[in-house]
Amino acid sequence: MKHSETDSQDGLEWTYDASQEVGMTRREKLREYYEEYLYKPGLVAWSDWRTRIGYAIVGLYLLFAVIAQFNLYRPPEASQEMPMLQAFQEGSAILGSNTIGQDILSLMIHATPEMLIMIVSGAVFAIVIAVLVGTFAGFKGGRVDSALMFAADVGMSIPGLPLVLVLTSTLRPTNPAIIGIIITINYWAGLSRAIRAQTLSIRENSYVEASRVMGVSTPRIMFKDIIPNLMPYITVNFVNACRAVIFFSVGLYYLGFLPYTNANWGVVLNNAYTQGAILGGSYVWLMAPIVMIMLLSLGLILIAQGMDRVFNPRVRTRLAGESESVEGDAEEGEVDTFGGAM
Amino acid sequence: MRSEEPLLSLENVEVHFENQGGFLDLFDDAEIVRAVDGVSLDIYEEDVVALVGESGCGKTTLGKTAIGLQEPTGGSVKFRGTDVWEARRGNADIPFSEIRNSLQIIHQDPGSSLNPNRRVKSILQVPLEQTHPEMSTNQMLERIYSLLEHVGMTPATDYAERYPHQLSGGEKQRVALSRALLMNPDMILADEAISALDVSLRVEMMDLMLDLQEQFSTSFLFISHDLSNARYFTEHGDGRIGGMYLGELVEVGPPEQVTQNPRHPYTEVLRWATPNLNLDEQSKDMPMRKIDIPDPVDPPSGCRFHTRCPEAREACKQETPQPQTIENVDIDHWASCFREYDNHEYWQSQPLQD
Amino acid sequence: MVNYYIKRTGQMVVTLYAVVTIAFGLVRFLPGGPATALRAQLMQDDVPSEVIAQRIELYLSVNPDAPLLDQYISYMSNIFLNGSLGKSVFIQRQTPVTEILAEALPWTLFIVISSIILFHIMAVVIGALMAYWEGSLFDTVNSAIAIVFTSIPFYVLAIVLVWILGYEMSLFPVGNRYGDAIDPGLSVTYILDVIYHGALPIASMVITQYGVRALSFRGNSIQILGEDFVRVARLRGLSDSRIALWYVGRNAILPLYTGFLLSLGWLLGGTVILEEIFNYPGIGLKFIEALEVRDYPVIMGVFIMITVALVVGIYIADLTYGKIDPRIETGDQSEAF
Amino acid sequence: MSTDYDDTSTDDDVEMTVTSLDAHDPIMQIHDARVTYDMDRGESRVLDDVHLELEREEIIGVVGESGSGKSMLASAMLDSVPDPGQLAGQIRYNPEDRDQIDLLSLSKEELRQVRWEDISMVFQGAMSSFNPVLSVKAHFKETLETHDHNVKEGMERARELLSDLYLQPDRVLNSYPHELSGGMRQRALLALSVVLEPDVLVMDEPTAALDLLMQRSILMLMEELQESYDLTMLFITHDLPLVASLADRMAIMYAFQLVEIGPTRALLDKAAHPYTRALLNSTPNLDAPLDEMQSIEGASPDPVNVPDGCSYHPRCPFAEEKCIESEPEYFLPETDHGVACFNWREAKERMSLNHLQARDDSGEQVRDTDDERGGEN
Repeated sequence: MKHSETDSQDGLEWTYDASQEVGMTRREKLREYYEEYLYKPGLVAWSDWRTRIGYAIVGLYLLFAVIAQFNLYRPPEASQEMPMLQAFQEGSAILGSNTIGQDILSLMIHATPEMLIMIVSGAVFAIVIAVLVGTFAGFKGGRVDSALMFAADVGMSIPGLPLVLVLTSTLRPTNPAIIGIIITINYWAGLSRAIRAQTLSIRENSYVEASRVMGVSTPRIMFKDIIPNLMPYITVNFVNACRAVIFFSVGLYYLGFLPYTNANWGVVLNNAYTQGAILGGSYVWLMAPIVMIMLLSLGLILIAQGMDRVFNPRVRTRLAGESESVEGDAEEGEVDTFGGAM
Repeated sequence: MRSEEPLLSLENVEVHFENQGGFLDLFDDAEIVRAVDGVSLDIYEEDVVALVGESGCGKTTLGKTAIGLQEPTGGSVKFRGTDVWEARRGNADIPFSEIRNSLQIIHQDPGSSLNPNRRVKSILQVPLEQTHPEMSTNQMLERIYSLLEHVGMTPATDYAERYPHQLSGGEKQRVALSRALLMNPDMILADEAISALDVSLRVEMMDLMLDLQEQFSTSFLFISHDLSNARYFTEHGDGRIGGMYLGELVEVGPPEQVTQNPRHPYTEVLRWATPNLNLDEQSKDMPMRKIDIPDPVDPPSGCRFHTRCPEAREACKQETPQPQTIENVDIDHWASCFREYDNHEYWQSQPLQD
Repeated sequence: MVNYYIKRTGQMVVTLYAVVTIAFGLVRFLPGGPATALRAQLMQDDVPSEVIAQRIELYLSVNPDAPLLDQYISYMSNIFLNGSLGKSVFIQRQTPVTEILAEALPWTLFIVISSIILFHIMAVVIGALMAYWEGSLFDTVNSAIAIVFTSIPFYVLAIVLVWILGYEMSLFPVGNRYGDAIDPGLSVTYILDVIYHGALPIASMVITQYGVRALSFRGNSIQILGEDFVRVARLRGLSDSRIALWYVGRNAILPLYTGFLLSLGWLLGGTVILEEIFNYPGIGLKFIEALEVRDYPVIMGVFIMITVALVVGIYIADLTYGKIDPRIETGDQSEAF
Repeated sequence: MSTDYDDTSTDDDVEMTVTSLDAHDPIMQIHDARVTYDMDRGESRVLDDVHLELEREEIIGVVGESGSGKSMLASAMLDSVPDPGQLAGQIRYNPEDRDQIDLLSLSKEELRQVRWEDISMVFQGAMSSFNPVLSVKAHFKETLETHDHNVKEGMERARELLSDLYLQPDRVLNSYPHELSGGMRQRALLALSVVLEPDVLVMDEPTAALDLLMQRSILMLMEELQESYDLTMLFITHDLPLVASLADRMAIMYAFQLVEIGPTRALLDKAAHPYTRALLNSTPNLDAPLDEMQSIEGASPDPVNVPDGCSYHPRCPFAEEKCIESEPEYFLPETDHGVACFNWREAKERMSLNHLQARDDSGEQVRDTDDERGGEN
């Protein structure tokens, strides 16, 4: 026996002889955090071709955002080019220009930052509310649960698009973050129901009861025992919420129910559609915003598909070269990537 | 018979579940499940008590009530003389957190007893953070490594870094036991803690629990459906076995008495159900008239076992037997059966037939 | 079980009530919202100020000068007791909103319900085949196609369809419910023409919506194929078709079922954009028209109508779910702390 | 591979010698059954050359720890090894009124007819063995229909079976699986598995999820069922004492092989393999002295990496060079009792069995002499 023990006032005193193994400096701790929360998840994410492509696509959009933000590419202005230039003809405007002579490529790039802000704020808003409501209702149970789920039922019963249309056309928001939040104003409702159901099944696990018996506080149980086990589900739905924001916002800009902004894919789409891209044969003008929307959406789907693996400790340990699982190779629980997608 | 004050005292505990109304449940009939009815039991310091019964007999509910996880609908649960639920509401001298820390649990299913997303080390830090918030991480790790070695998981530094899926079922249960012990509890509820393990691993786990019981001076409330495991555990821990049927304790006594000389017909049934390697001892005929346990929503009148009891007579339907100390035995052993009364009308009434 | 129906019906009524209350809140409190906007509009039209409140009440069922509680009561009672949604201010002056909607709704329902039925059939058939040939080329290709289609917003596909099939190739009409030359009636030509006009909107919904559900049906099926009861069924010698239908299909379709009725509400909302693109005169187009001129009674009417459809859809889904899944939850009410 | 230690074993006719000789009429013969899986880490052998013959109308219990390959044996007997496992060897079925059937050479349709009608099976999870959206009755009906049985007569038999199993036939038939308790469901499954009146019933941990009282009740009912339907039963479990009361013969499985087989009484009282003896001593018994209970040290091997020679040697107290070098064949302590161990005599001499002491000493629990009764033939 390497250890010895003596009784002290609290009944226990443990020493572990190999104490040099126990000692941990701040530097080592930082290193451990890096390994645990950055290196290994990254390793897992990168190991899957779907996520690799997904990240590459999303990275491209981030690059666009940076370019637009630092004006590394000229912003769109009227008459900067000849009107109605066809694509791939002029070196200065590769994707051609529109009826008022704006560079299409510039329109695409400069629409990106606002779009990304909108997407992230909308999705974060939807997910945070849904997770808080869903886990709290599921964990607390009883009347709190019934009340929250009644609210969710009402929220779910309000049709998203018409509500958003009413709100945007009266409030006329211009801040992209606020637009994002309005778009997901009732997105949380359906999602919180699904998260509650997941929480209920996680709550059945006896480690949650063990934490309660140890007197661990409710928020701590929620953040340590419940939410980490929901993470695959949450990330998948985060990505789905992102996609919902893209769909809705472009649609709203297309319909013209959001205050006109110079550079937005939806606005470009509308202009192209109504101002004769179809008749004038300038397909790139019409296709450019469509490709921008689809590619981002596709990238997000691909990330979502690989995301559940990042949070699966089995995959993590296997790729990090730690010892194999003991109880055979139980199937890795696949999350339904498309649950709750539109 | 012990003289000291009990550690935990259950008095006439009653747990009735109700399909309680939710926010909009105005129309539901309340259906009451009588999980535990009128159970009294004292558990002492460094005591070992085993509750034995079939599924649905309320033994888990009783266990959870004993450690303050389930509020009794009647009767009281007292920890060192303080009512647990009064303390919880803040009406007692002892702060509830002290009681909370003193009563811990080990669950049945190794698969769900540990959070799959945390390493062993971080799982075992939780109890230390609860009881010793002032302790440094290194001190905690020291204790964790030392305890892991003690439960036979060497090298401890290796095991501490593992995730639950990298442990076998037996190892998971050891971590669960360590987690409970790090709270330095006075009593641990072992709720079928060994039932999910392979038969050949059960003795090992019980030995470990008993070994650590001495070192940590804790009591065990051991719940099992297996009389031979209960006997092994309580005999070694110098404790008692309680037979439980449909929410009621029907017989309590020392292990040798209960297993070798069962007084209640239900304990006899449990004995019959326990496999015996001595084939000549194994009786073939079922000492029971029905196989399925009645619905606890509507338990039988009188003695609740009368619907299945081979010894049941008319009187058993009418009246509920009270605990009766077994005569001619100088140890604490009682059973709730009319056959323990010498002059009861039971002896005159008609045997029940199906 | 009867109790469950009563309870669920009660829940539906309460939900409806709550949703209409929210609609009232939107009408009354939204800054620059219906009541304010209408007042400004009427003042601009030089309507005498004493008449304005009356007019507003006529259109919106709310008298802005009355105490809030009275406004609320009159609004709610108009909807629930009189079945009235107010009157149109601009797009069809003075016409009751219910009348406008009643005329437009069947066309929208035609598009929506045909789409729902079609894309669910496609999802189940393709999903089942993908699961059956799991890992095959068919599976891979169809998964990829489904993912790509899913990442297209339905209205984007609609635009592309209108552009290519409508304008470029002139294969399909790009507006209206049926051709000008055709008399409405129960004739074959009329029905065919209606389908012809609805084909593109329906196609853009079906193509963008089936993929998600096909992939999820595939996932469910594969999971169920691994269940013990399927293995036991094989050992019992049941035929492949019986196992596919009653064991795999029947269980895999359960998660899709609730989505089936829920998508009704979602698609009804989606028609707002769809009908605008195809210039298809349903309630969505009315909604856009009304929104453009701020005809609030019509806006709120469509809003409430779609909401009701959604609430009823969820209600039917809940009630009938027990019929197809015998394990219907009786509700977990255990209280944690 | 016989050695000088052994005088009774034979190399050539192993399968014949380990069955009861007086009435040798096997209904099923399993020879050299082997199941392999190709895995990234190498070939995984989850059933390793198993010989087993089932006598007509006997109950045989197969005992093994989790992961010892015992479920694979059950699957192999119906030629239903889960994909992508490869089953090799011979599985033969000898019906009373027909010619011998070689299961592994049957067409899909022939196999479909043999399964459930001749050789039936009960799985561990009764909940997951029923389709949750079908009533219990529908399960019975479809089984009868698909095997072209008269449904009316079949349902009559089902009712009878259910009431024999202490169930209310109408209530159970009209229920959905989730409406029944675990014990009821398991009994309904038992009835479903014999409704076509098969000859052989293979049961894989049929009672594992139930409490002991229900397990014993079901075992008792199985015994009655066996008698009234002339069934041959193979009962697989990790719980040795449980099956001991039911089985005529028992086989012990370790690391994907059968290491000992014999009549139940011989196996309990004269266990010859060190593993069997350790297993017996690790099980709490109601009457055994408590101090002698001992767990088995170490863990059972991984299927990809089974030790050379005798697979038990890393855990065996009697292991010697030859146990590592060569794999022991069956030795025969008695004509119907076979053991795959070089040192079975030594094991019997040096490892005493707890449960026997209780019987002999009746109360006095201290006894350290060896158990002579086990050593004699």
